[in-house]
Order: sequence, then C-alpha cells, then structure tokens
Amino acid sequence: MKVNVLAFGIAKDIFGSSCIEVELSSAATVESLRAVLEEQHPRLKQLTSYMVAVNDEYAEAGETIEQRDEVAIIPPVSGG
Amino acid sequence: MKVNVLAFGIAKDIFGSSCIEVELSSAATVESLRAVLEEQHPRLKQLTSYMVAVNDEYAEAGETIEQRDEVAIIPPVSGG
Amino acid sequence: MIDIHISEDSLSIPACIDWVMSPQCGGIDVFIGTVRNATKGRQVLRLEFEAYQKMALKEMRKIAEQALEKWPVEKVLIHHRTGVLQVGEVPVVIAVAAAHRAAAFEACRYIIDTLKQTVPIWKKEFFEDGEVWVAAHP
Amino acid sequence: MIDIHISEDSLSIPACIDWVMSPQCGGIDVFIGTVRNATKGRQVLRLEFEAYQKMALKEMRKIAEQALEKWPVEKVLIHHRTGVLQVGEVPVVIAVAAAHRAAAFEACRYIIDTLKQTVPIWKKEFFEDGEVWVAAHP
Repeated sequence: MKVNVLAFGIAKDIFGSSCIEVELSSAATVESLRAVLEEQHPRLKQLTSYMVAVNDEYAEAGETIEQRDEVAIIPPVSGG
Repeated sequence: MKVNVLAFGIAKDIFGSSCIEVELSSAATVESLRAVLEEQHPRLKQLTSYMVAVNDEYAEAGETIEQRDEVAIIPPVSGG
Repeated sequence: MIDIHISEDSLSIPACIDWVMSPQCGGIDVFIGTVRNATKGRQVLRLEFEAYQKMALKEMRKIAEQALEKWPVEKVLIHHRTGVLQVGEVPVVIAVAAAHRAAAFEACRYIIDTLKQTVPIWKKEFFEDGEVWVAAHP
Repeated sequence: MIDIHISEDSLSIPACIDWVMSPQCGGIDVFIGTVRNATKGRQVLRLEFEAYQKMALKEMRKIAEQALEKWPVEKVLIHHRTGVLQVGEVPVVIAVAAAHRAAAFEACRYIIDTLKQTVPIWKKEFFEDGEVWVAAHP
C-alpha cells in the first residue's frame, strides 16, 4: 500500500518535501515504516531522535499503519 | 527621653494614632520599648506577633534606641 | 537591573512587562496578584493596603538584590499598590527576566514568597459585616 | 477553562492576561518566551517556528488538561506563534490563574517544560553564516 507521510522541521529538509509517498506492506507498523524511510533517507539516522505520529498522536514502534492514516515524522521538537 | 513611635496596620488602631510619643529611659532597648508599649496598650500582646523597626530596619530585642531614631511598630505583614 | 515602586495609582501590567523585556533574555516570569472576591468562604467587598513606604521600598530592594545574587537573572521589577482596591484589581506585579526560564521562575517565586514575609505592607479586608487586618491575630 | 491558540500573528500579552483574570483567582503566573539575540555565544538574527498545527493544538490541550488535573488552577492559556520572529518578539505566552499562587507557579512551569518536550513545533535559528533546526542533531 502507498502511505502519505508528512514531514516537519529537519525531516522536511531531508525528504526535500513536506509530504512524501511511501510504499509499505499491508501489515506495516511504525517500526517497518522507520526502516523503509531510513533506507531511502539515511540522514534520518543522524538525527538526535525522531518520533512517528499516527493520526495526530505519538505512535509506539509496534503500532500498525493503515492506508488512510495520517502519518507524520516528528524530529526533536523545539517549541516554546 | 521621649521617642516617637510610628504605628501601622492594626498597631495604629490599637494606639489610636499613627504616631505616639513614648517615655523611655536613656538606655532603652527594643525589649524595654516593647515592655512599655505592652503595659500601656495591652492589646499588643494579643497580636500574632509584632516586630520593631529602628531607622527602617528590623531590630533585634537587644538593640538600643536613641532619641532621634525613627522607631516603628510592625504588626504581621500581609502585603502581596 | 532593579525597578521598585509603591504607588496609589493602578499598576500597568504591560508597562511592567515592557520594562523587563530585553534582547539578552529568553524567559520572563510575571506574577500578578489580584484581589479575590472571597477569603475562607467569606465574601470580600474590597481591600485596603497600607505601607510603611520608606522601609517597604528598602525591603523590596533587598529582596530584588537577593534574587540577582541567587539566580542568573537580568532584570527584576517589583511594583506594589496601596490604598483601596476593588475585587479584580491588582495589588502586586513582579516580573523577572533571565536568559533561561528556570532562573526566572525560581527568582519570581522567591520574591513574592519573601515579600509576603518581610515587606511592611498591611492588608485590611472589608466584608459585609466588618473589616479585619489580615494575619494580625492568631 | 482552557484557551489554546497557534497563530502567525503577534501574540497580545495584555489580552492573554485579561483572559485568565477572574474574581475567584488571587494569583496569576505568566511565562513569556522571547527571542534572544544569541545562543551559545552565537549571534541570532531571527527565528522561524513551524508547527504540525493540528497535532500541536491537541498536545497543547492535553498539557492544559493535565495542569487542571494536577493543580487547583482555574484558567490555563497557551498561545504559540509560528512563522518568522525577530529578536525580542514573543513566540510563546502561558498564563495560569489560581486561587492561590503556589498552584499557578507550579502549573505554569509544568506547562512550559512539557510543551518543550512534547508539542510538535520546531524552531530554526538564523545566524550570519547559516541556519540550523534546534535540537535536530546530537
């Protein structure tokens, strides 16, 4: 399945776009998404850390991703 | 010697004035001033506590009082 | 830098905040005391504040100086009002600016806590059926 | 009561303070973040803030709700700005009103500390010779 992934902050710079399309297996999890993204964009691995949000909520590694979920890459936040 | 004593807050109500004149011995201390005032105005003893200031500074019991000092009775403060 | 003020006029919170803002400071903490409509379940009509002005200014300055010694803060403002205040009005504004927020928070808290213990200012509460000097009696 | 806001427009500190004031509350603590002119000794020209707006509003609301649960506070306001900000401008205002000051101070501190950890907003610093997303790299 194809999933749209939103990117913010430095992740947007790494992807070269604020939204990329990623091809995932139908049983994809947050963990497998991270593996695919890091394969395609190795600079992600140089970040201090990054989280994945699914439908506006921080997601655990084992959480599954459905095709219509809103998925976002959350690099270290620095608001305030 | 005669010393002027300023009063604030409830002390002003107890003395019935914002400034009273007190007759003290020439070797008077803060402690002896308190004793004289409590004799003349027993309601002072009902306060939670009160301090004496000499020349705008909180004064210890043993501190001496000179005739020209600015002396003030400081009942429990409640600013802020 | 220190700004200490006691006044019968109403305090301008925006002016207080403008005074502490500076390009070196990233964090500002402001404490605003307001007159509550009740105390211990009793309705308060208004308050009256009285200050031993000369000594109060001196004690407020001491507290500000202590804050500047204890924490890496740049600017400390303490303004207190006297006279009659209605419910909702502001008797005290404390504003602290620092490079980093922890110092601003800690210094601001220290200043209001210490002010309430040492600065010779007295508050009288007016109720429907009487008035009382706060904290005077056990 | 909770007021959460993310905006490209400049934040009005007086409006924020007016919103939290109430006759039941005697203590208001306000935290104001401002853009510093330097970071780690390097001169900062300006900042840019980007938000994942929908999620940021949700996370800000969660923090406000936690503050209302953890402390006896009445009103919690969190406003954050996005876009380009010059030195001295205000990216964030947090205001908390409570009957008593301890709760206002503690809740306000908790809110800014947690906001900086969990709310998806990113800050880019612009220097003479480059720009950097804060905290992105070790």
